[in-house]
Amino acid sequence: MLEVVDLECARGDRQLFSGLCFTLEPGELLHLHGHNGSGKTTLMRTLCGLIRPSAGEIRWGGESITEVEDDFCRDLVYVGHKNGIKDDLNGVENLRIACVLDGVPISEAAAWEALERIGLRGHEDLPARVLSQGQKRRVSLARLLAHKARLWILDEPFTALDKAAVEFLQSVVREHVANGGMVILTTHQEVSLTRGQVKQLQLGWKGEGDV
Amino acid sequence: MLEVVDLECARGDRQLFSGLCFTLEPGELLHLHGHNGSGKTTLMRTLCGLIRPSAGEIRWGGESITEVEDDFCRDLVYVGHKNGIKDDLNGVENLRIACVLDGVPISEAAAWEALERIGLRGHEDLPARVLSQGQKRRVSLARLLAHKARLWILDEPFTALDKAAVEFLQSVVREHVANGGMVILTTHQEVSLTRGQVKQLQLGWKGEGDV
Amino acid sequence: MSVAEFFDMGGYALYVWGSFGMTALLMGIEPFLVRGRRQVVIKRVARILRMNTEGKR
Amino acid sequence: MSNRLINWFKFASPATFYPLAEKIWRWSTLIAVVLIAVGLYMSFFVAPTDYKQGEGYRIIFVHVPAAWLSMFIYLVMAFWSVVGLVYNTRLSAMMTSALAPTGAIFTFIALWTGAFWGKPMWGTWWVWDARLTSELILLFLYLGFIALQGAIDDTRRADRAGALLVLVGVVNIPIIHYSVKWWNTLHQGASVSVSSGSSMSSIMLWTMLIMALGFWAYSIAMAMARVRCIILERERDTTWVSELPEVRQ
Amino acid sequence: MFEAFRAILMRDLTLALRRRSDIFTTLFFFVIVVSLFPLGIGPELEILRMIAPGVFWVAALLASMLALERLFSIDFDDGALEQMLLAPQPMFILVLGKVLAHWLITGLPLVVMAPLLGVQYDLSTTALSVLLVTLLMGTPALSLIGAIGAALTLGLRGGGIMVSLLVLPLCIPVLIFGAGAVEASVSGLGEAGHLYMLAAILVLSVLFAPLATSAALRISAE
Amino acid sequence: MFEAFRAILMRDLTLALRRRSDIFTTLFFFVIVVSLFPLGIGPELEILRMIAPGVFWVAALLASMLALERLFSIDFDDGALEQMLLAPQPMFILVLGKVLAHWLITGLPLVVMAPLLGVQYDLSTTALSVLLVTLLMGTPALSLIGAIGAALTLGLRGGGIMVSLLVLPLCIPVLIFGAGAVEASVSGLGEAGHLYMLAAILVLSVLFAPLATSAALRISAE
Ligand code: HEM
Ligand SMILES: Nc1ncnc2c1ncn2[C@@H]1O[C@H](COP(=O)(O)OP(=O)(O)OP(=O)(O)O)[C@@H](O)[C@H]1O
Ligand SMILES: Nc1ncnc2c1ncn2[C@@H]1O[C@H](COP(=O)(O)OP(=O)(O)OP(=O)(O)O)[C@@H](O)[C@H]1O
Ligand SMILES: [Mg+2]
Ligand SMILES: [Mg+2]
Repeated sequence: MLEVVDLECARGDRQLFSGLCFTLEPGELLHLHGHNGSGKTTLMRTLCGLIRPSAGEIRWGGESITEVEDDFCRDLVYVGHKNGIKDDLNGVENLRIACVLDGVPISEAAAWEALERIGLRGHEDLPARVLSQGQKRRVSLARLLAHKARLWILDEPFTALDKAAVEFLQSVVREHVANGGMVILTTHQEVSLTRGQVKQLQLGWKGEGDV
Repeated sequence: MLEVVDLECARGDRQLFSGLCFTLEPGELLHLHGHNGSGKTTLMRTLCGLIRPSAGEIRWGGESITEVEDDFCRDLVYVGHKNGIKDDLNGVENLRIACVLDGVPISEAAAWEALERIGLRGHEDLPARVLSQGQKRRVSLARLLAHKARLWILDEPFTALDKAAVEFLQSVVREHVANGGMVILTTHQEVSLTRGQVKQLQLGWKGEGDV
Repeated sequence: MSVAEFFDMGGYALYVWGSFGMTALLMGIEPFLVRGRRQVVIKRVARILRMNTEGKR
Repeated sequence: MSNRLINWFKFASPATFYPLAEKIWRWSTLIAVVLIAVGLYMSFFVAPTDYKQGEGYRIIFVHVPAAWLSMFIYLVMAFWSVVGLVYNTRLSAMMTSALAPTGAIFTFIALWTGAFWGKPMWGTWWVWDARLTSELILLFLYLGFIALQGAIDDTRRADRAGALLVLVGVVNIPIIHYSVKWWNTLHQGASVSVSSGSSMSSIMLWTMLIMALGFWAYSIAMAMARVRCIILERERDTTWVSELPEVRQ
Repeated sequence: MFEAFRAILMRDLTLALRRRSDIFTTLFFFVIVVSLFPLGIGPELEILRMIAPGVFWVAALLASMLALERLFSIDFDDGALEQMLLAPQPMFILVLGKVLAHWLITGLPLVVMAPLLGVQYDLSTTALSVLLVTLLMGTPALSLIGAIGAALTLGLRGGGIMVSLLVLPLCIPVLIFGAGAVEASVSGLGEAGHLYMLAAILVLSVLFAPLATSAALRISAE
Repeated sequence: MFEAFRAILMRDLTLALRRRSDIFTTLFFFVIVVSLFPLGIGPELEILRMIAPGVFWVAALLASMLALERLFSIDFDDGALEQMLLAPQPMFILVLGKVLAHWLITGLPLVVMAPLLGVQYDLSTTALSVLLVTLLMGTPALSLIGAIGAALTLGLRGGGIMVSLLVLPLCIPVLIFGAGAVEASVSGLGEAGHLYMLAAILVLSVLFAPLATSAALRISAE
């Protein structure tokens, strides 16, 4: 469904990767590997259409994502390094606005429920400013529960989460894949995601022994 | 050396922990555990003196840290959730300024070397703005190499780091402990820190099954 | 027409020469600025080149 | 058709354009020197004294060409910006940034000479009149473009942001040109127009045209010289640059 | 689509109400600049009446310029901007929502205050109403045009000054027609021409500025 | 200790030079506000000379108020502030370094420009030099006092307006003596008394403001 053809990306005056090709079918998970600075975030943002590749093409359902932009965005959830939540709004407000922007408004009750499921019971109506690091991350991840886009692009989703939350998020990801969703994720932690088809992709071999 | 007596902390209208007592001798490492929002960050910031505890006392070499503040700060390195580096300065500048503030100025050559050791070769003079998440984290952790304070307080130091860097940092921590340093750290990742004396401290038992 | 008359420009000397002068000044300086920039660039490229060849050795 | 396209893309590559630019630069420098010399001679010794304005009108021979070019260069920049945004060619952005300083200089000259002409003619250096204001805005647009490009480190972002700014500002050009028609202003109306011939004496007109052509050739020369610097700067890591004679010695 | 527009609008208004600073700083600034003149000059009504249009418009321009820098930068820093870019709605709708919120927060209070402050300048009721109308049409145009500059300079070194440098030239026409209309009405000439021009600028900027802004945001968010 | 002071000072200056916006926005603002008046009022030198002291001082006050909000907030957001609090140096030294850098960036350019702008107002050389001296003593005091407000309102909702509300009353004495000195010298009365008062304010604020500021920062960083 997602096809990447001959992708090349450069930042500053450095080429991060080139000639990258892969496809991702429904029910598949792509696990990106690579050392710090190897270009994982750059690749993910490129796949979302936030960065224009210096060469190559990304296709969604056979068509270039620049042409079917709106459809592609409707099918996509991207969670990046930044949480994208507003410090002055509380969890429920943050979640509901995120869902409206994603094109699938949810009711207040549904928002409360999603936040409760992701482990924020009792913190739903605190302004995000006072939440702990992991709690903020949970607010931004709650979108994954609230509505189901087909393609999830998750950039180190497990940072700041405690073990129970990592476990829970993994089960959510597994379930999504089992239901025919697609997931691209990267993480430096050991995780067990072996349900459905897992593909691995390694970026930046040469520099791997960097430290 | 570090003694904590009957410490109690409250945030908002909620009490996070109370009656907390422990001591930490040279050559010991304290590993804090706890689910998201259990108060690990709060405890660490309290130990640094950034937050005033609502009750209890923290002693450094037998005296309350509020009395020997300057000495205590000289012996302390705190790395928090925020990297504390300036986006417009490059790695070398960031590191050197951090060291001057810590009271142990280092030469430019030493800064380059520390950054190289922590795996930033070729990125030392890029503005932090363009670095990847893990590279930023490395810049802020380079202080640990550049000078040796006796007490390190590290709040999730491994986030955003790749495996090689986690490995390297663990060896740095082990070595510090072996040389009679003290470390307090928290992380949600599995790490092997068994050299010297490792103490464990669990915060927020009751809520552990939160998710 | 005498030289003095020519330079007087019928009483408009300040205006006419002010205009032509500024024009000549700017259009005269610009080529030199560009040349300076070119020299800087060439020096820089040459330095990078030297660095690269030395690095390979 | 496709053949011609390929041809174009060949010239759109910096490596092939670099030597071509040198040739263009040589020729246009030569043409500029000759035309400006002839134009200057004509403007002081051939063109007759104006019956109304006396000798002061001779400012026209720098004012009008500079004003024309200030607008024309902006239009060319806008053209390259569109090409750059649509076809994503590298050369077009380089052309845009190579043209900007020259455009800014001509805009400044138009303002300066206009002010020096306005003082004797209208009795004031400056009025907030539509044409003068819009020309001043043009100068700010050029400066803004240059500053914006200077502030962005990433060249690709600089190119695209600059192109967008140029396109946003392009509304200003028709405003400059038609301002004398749309508002009643102090400034002269169009005295050279294609349809109705010219209201000026033909010798004056010819002088102005020769000067304008000279300025035009000068702009091309400057743009080519500058684009060569920019190409070198941006392509410094490529092999073809490292094989150039000028960087090897 | 309208849902998303409304959501962004409400979000920004809520945030502004929670923070409040943004509303007050611009308003406060406008009030101070405008009130300073009569205090400084003393009560010669003739002069005051003459300079009033210029003072009001320059103050309005400066005030809206000041508020611009933060229009997108907070969203940029906390990652909300990239989420907006990835929303399956046309970006210019969201931009329009943000700009509208921005105008409601910084522009509208200023428009409302203007007639009150105008009394200090001994402006006639007609002149006051013309002032009100010009501000009502002009300040949204300023916000819309300013948004382009704010988007282009997002995250740049030298952000603040760059915004002014890029945006001021584009805003000068608004200033000229705005002040011109009030002047024309004070001096008894017809103000209709100026008002039409202002309206035209407003319409054009509603149509094109959000498009340019969203293109600029896309470039800056890379 | 001096090392740390110098390091903070140099760091903030470097950052300002890299970003540049901060220098120019305040300066730009000051120049525009000051130049607007002659343009608006016309060239009656009598009036201009009379209002000059007030205009300059109010513009300086507004300009330094505008820049205050960002004095600590960036450090707060990126975590540099907590590192400063944990440095084994007395915090007020670091605060002094930051405020000095802030003044060099926003205050000094303004002081330097003032005499140039003063010429527009037809001020005599004596008056100009008195203006220079008062600004040279007054603007650091404004920065120092303003820092307290900026520290107190760090991370609060409604930061901007709070700063103004807290700081303005404290700054008014500076304004009064500063403008008073220039006025006294324009009208030929002695300006010495006013200058002494300004100097006293400056000394007091150098002594106490950094202490108050660092206490406030400690509270806000919790
Ligand atoms: C600062 C003041 C002035 C500025 C910024 C200015 C600007 C311009 C511009 C931009 C044009 C080109 C218009 C076009 O081709 O569409 C132009 C043309 C011209 N200007 Fe000026 N001008 C100024 C003062 C004057 C004065 C004082 C005079 C004469 C009294 C003058 C006479 C002319 C003439 C004769 C043309 C050619 C008109 C045409 O063919 O369209 N200008 N000026
Ligand atoms: N303007 C620039 N100039 C030079 N290098 C740049 C520039 N922008 C980005 N880079 C480099 O490009 C790389 C981008 O890395 P990216 O953020 O994609 O890494 P990542 O794989 O996500 O790393 P991490 O695991 O640390 O998140 C980094 O090495 C960074 O230093
Ligand atoms: N003003 C406040 N009102 C209510 N609760 C607050 C307030 N400030 C902080 N808290 C709560 O106090 C706790 C602070 O957690 P802290 O940041 O110390 O957690 P942590 O153990 O570091 O978590 P993490 O693993 O996610 O980093 C959170 O549960 C937070 O919601
Ligand atoms: Mg990354
Ligand atoms: Mg924490």
